[in-house]
Amino acid sequence: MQMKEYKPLIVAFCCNWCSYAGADLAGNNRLNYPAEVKIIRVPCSCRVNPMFILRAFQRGADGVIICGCHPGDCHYTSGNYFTRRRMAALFSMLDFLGIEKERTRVEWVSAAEGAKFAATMNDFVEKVVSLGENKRLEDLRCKR
Amino acid sequence: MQKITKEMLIDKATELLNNGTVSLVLGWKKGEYDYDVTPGVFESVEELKKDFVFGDFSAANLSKYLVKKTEKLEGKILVFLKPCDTYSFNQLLTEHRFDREKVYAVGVQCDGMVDIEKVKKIAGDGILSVDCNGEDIVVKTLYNDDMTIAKADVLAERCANCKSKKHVAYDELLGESGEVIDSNRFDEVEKLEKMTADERFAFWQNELSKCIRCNACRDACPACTCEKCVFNNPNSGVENKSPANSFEEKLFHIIRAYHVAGRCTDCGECSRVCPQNIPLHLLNRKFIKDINEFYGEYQAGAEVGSRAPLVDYTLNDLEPGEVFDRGDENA
Amino acid sequence: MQRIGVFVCWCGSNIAGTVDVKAVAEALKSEPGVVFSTEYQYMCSQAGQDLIKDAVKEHNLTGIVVCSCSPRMHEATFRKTAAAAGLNPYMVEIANIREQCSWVHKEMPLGTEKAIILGKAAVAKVNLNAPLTPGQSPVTKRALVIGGGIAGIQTALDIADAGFPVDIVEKKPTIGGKMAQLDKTFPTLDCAACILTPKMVDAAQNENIRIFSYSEVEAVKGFVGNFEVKIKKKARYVDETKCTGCGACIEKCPQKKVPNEFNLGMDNRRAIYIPFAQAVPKVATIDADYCNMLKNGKCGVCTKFCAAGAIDYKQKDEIIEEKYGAIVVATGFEPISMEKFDEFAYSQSKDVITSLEFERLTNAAGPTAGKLLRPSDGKHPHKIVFVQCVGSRCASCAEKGKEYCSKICCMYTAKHAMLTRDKYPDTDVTVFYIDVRTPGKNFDEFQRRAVEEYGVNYVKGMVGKVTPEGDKLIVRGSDLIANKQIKIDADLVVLAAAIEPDKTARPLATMLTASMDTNDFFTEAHPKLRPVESPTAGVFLSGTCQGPKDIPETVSQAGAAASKVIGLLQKDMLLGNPCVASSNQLMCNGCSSCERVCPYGAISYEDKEFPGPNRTVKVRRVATVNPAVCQGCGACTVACPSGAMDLNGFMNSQIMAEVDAICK
Amino acid sequence: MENKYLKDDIIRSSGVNPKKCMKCGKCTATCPSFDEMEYHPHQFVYMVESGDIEPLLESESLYKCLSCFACVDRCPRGVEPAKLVEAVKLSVIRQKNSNRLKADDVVKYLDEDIPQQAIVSAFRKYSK
Amino acid sequence: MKVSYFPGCTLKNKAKELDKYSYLCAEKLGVTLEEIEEWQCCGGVFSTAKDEIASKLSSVRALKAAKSKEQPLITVCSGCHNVIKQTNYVMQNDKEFADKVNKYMAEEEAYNGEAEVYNYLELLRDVVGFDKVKEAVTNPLGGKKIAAYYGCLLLRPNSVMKMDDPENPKIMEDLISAMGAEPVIYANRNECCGGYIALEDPKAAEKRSNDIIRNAKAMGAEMIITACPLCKYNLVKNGADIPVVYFTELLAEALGVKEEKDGE
Repeated sequence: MQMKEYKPLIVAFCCNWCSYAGADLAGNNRLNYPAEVKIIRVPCSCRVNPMFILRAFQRGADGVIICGCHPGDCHYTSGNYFTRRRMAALFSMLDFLGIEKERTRVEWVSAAEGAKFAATMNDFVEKVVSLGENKRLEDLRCKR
Repeated sequence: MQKITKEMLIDKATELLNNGTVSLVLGWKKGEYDYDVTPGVFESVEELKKDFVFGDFSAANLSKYLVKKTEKLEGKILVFLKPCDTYSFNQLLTEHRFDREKVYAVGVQCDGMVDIEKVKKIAGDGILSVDCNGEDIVVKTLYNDDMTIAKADVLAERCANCKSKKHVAYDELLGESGEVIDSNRFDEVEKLEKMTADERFAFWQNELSKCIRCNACRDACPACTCEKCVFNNPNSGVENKSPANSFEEKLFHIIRAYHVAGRCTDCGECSRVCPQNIPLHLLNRKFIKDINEFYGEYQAGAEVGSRAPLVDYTLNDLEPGEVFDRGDENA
Repeated sequence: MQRIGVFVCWCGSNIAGTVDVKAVAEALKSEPGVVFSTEYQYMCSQAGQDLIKDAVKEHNLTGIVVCSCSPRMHEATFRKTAAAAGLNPYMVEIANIREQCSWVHKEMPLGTEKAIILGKAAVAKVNLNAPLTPGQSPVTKRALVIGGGIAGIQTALDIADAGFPVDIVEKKPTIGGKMAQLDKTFPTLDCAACILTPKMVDAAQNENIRIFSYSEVEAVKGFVGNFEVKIKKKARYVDETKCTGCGACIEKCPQKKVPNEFNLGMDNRRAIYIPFAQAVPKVATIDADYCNMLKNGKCGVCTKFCAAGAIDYKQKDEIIEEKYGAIVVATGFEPISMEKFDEFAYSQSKDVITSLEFERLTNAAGPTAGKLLRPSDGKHPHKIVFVQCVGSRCASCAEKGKEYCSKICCMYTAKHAMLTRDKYPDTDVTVFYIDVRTPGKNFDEFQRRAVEEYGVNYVKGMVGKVTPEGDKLIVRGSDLIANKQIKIDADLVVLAAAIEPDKTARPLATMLTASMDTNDFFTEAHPKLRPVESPTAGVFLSGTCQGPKDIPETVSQAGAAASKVIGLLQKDMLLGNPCVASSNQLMCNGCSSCERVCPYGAISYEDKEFPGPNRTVKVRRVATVNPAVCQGCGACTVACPSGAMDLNGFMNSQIMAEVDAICK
Repeated sequence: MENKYLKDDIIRSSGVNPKKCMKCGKCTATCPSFDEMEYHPHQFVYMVESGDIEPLLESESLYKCLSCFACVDRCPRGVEPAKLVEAVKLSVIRQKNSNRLKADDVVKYLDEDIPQQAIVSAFRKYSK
Repeated sequence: MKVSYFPGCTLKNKAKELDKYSYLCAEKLGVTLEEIEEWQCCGGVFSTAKDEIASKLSSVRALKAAKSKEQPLITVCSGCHNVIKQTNYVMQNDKEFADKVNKYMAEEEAYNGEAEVYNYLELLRDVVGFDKVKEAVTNPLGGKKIAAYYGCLLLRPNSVMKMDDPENPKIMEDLISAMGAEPVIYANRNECCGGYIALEDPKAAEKRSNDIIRNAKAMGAEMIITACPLCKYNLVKNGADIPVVYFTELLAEALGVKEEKDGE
């Protein structure tokens, strides 16, 4: 394999009502963040199944971030409260399995927070780059 | 405390069959050896007399079998439940998985089950018979003299760390029902939490690499009663088509633990049935411990109709990013 | 297999400046299912849309991917384009290569690479898209308003004026609510009865309005546009159609010792009664708890004196079943009990009263005919102390008080203080306040007038203890500005009790599957943008059931709720959002996990027969989603362990395909 | 003791969060020892929160609190001012030679009816 | 039934009648008070400071003694009751504090607030029952107008004491009714008498006490009853011109156990 500059692959799940709009606002304001971030639109952060996250890691993602409305502002009133519990439990479990904790994150980004969206992505990518390639989840069952 | 014998159970089952209360009996069936006891369904007194057993190896949690057995049942089925089994029983009722009216539940006092692997470690292979007389068990083997081992030394892990001797559901009791126990069941989880991430990874890589994906854990788990498992569901996107390098092959255990999180009663069947002796219960206990710490003490199955923590919320729950900060404190 | 067309937009140089659009179109050509791929300067222009329509026809496309600006911008546009070309509009997916690509990345190679990946994800998703049709349901053109206070009356009048029939259900014998008990209203000081009672009469006379007084909602079934409601009309033992409201029965009723709830127990009424002179309907009601005839069959005086023959001791509760398209909750408030605040000696002295009791004491139709007299000895009080925030802003003990600000107390206390000084200039009036909160039109001016023109003494501080002694009330309070503890020998103490939602609100919310906060106020669908709608479709909120508010605010919310109802009722059919959850019943376990996370109560369960082996049949409990109620958040899909619950438009397999495409 | 540490120490020892105070003054309104106090309960809360603790340390007010808990029970925000007073007072009498009441002094206060309870309570409140 | 009993220093000294009549009345009502062995003074007043440990140990020892006998711990003196009940509460609810205390008392078994603490009044209301008290009354008090004086220690902090509504209590009023007298309701019955400050600043205590006496008399009281020696001292010393007596003494009178035993 040819050595090249390490470019992480980041999957960002954004809820349609707040965070996806926040990402659009970052675009409107031309706020740069790394092209490695690829956004998948979901109606609500509570639509994000832990299986999607694991699948992304499985297929080579180096970091997965979930963005939703701030607690209390969910378009569907309670969706992000469930997200918060589900992801707290899942992240704690991944940590328990020894997966680097910097690879997963939940961030509340409102439709007005374009700057926060860009800053979050810059920060997240930076953290993931410092970890390097994601091998652990792939290797979890392959003892060498 | 009296000792509960298999005869007492057979007598009870006979009585209930004969007086027409039940038409089927769900119990434990003898195998080739004393220690390979399996769940069994008995339709007659003759069958009971022939194959029914109860003892230190009647470990199987029978509650799960009620889901299928009551589906087309006319009348009632008798089921014997140890204290930890009653939690699964309640959890299944919470999830409307069977009709309570179709079940006659007899709670059975439990003095802890023996782990045959532990016995083998002490007594060696070629075990012919294992007899219990209270505090000790007597092992006869092909190669050695009879051996007497303290039962406490060969108790299954889940019984050594028993969380409750209390029957939380039954129509009738055989023997005594005890109390919820302040056990040390989270010690092992805590030990892992205190390791570095690298050490934890090494631990789990070592354990999970042994998995042969036989699905025994799933098949025995009383929380895994899905009509169709997500891993068999072609629309789920995670169906197991070719085992090599497929998604589910690697992440099966995480997803499985996640799916039962908040619903798992910590009955320990997953680890008991694992042919590779992977400590799968630690994954479940990690979720239980986290839930207790994040959202307040919760014991699945302690009562019927309680709301599982992951389908609930409060306005001030902890943020997902905070779960790690806690971890650092432990480190 | 789909036949997918890919359309890459330049958006002038907005996209094409950073993304090599030709390369994107070229790269996506070889994706599975793609049979056509092109690019164009402005895809959203008429020419661009025509290009899409032509391509659909020419290449028999079954799906469309537009690589362009955000779907929040033009998804609707391209869906219409697809529909015009004969495609199902939900066969369109947008790859956002402007806001989330060309505008945030600077280098062409990076932008192009990412645009291709986003395009691939969209293609992967469209491959799994299925045509979706929004569900339709008819609308019953009748509204139900629960609660007949000013909020309910105003809502009903506005709906009725728009030509729709409305029913008001009121648990008391008359509509009018709390406002009917008030004397004057701030900040204009017009008399409450003068502005309320004409509205009550309007409601009674409006042919679109039916009033079920002395009635309660028993059960609610159904969903937006199609509610089925059971209303219990309690027996009032008087035939409403015959009673003329003449009052002869009341005059003759021998049972005179019934505490009069309209005057908060400060005087008595008879066992047969009309709550107040302007009651609507003006019909007598027999209080079964006190009527000698109903209790032991000995009396019957009212029958003798009723010329209309309206008395009917055998009357029974009656259940009315009716269908509604929309329901408005207007259940209002009650002041909290003062029992737990006995440092103010409310239960130890008759001369410690609540502000609502003060209203009755100053009301011309009240127990003292409008003269301000002490309840204990009927003397005129010369020193009055008002205490604000009793039980409001009280966070220490949930069973005592309320953590929120009750909002109306500052203003009505200023009103009480001002009116007292106006009518009885020889009276000293002191108001203890923590803060004076007067954010309303002419509100602060009003409060200042109380101080500056009427000489009300406002003290920044709180009362700590009221000690009844002799015929005085020794009030010990703090004056924080002077840093003093002060003692006042008062004749009357008036407590501004916190308000709380009516006790009937919580069971009603359960029936409606409408959500409530911990204080039992109904939650709005969005705190800023949808303040008069409940998250449950078809249920609307009017007045204090949603939070403390004064009369002007209540009336404006009532009107807003009415306009939402009118908007709903004027539709013949409701078009749903087709991106709703649905359960694959073959896989559903009936475990109820999904139901517990659904904020809309859209999921219910049914016992359904399924074929078993050997031609047997088994019955299982399975979930069904009501597409008219589901809003498509997807919380249920994740709660479902077996994956039986899925979300149209955002299916598990679709999102998984997007993940795969991105991570390839 | 450094002022900042003193504040932290008082907050820790009392378990009171003075930030919860909404400045209604009900504590002061209800305090039976108001007349004897130079600084009143609401001032204790405010002064501790703003770090202005020195004047409190030197004030007689510390010894005038009756521990009757009226302010604790009647505070609408659950601030518990009496616990703050107690903590500030302890921080004074725990200093060396700072006991307010010495055994020798007691005799002069005694009359023949005074119950033991008064003496032990006073010792507990005034001395280490 | 048998209960553990903590008399406290004052009851063995200046308030002997409070102690004596407690025994006599309990006996008449079928309850045996068993004085716990080697009790030490409760300290008189509870320090709310979390880092004040030593002063609470004597209360913990008393609580442990009751726990080991599996009996509820009964107090009569309001001061002892307040200190012991509050100590028990922190032992139950403040784990950090309880751990420190248990470490401090290392040689003994850990205590985590298992014992139950009742005031004598609660014993009468919740264990014996005021209806039983009423039945046992042989000398009804003939409608005498009696004002109950609670002071602060019995009722506050309410979150811990949980005896009655702290702003409008009725436990003593109910007892007064049970004894055949007429309770006088007056607002200052839960205000502080001045407490221990009487020692150093008698003037301050005088003002407090006067407020109470004046209020009680204004509402028609002919007598005041109390549970606290310090309250009684302050009220009497500051010019109460109506009798101030311990409630147990009055109860003994009503139950007819006062004269007989006094005669011995």
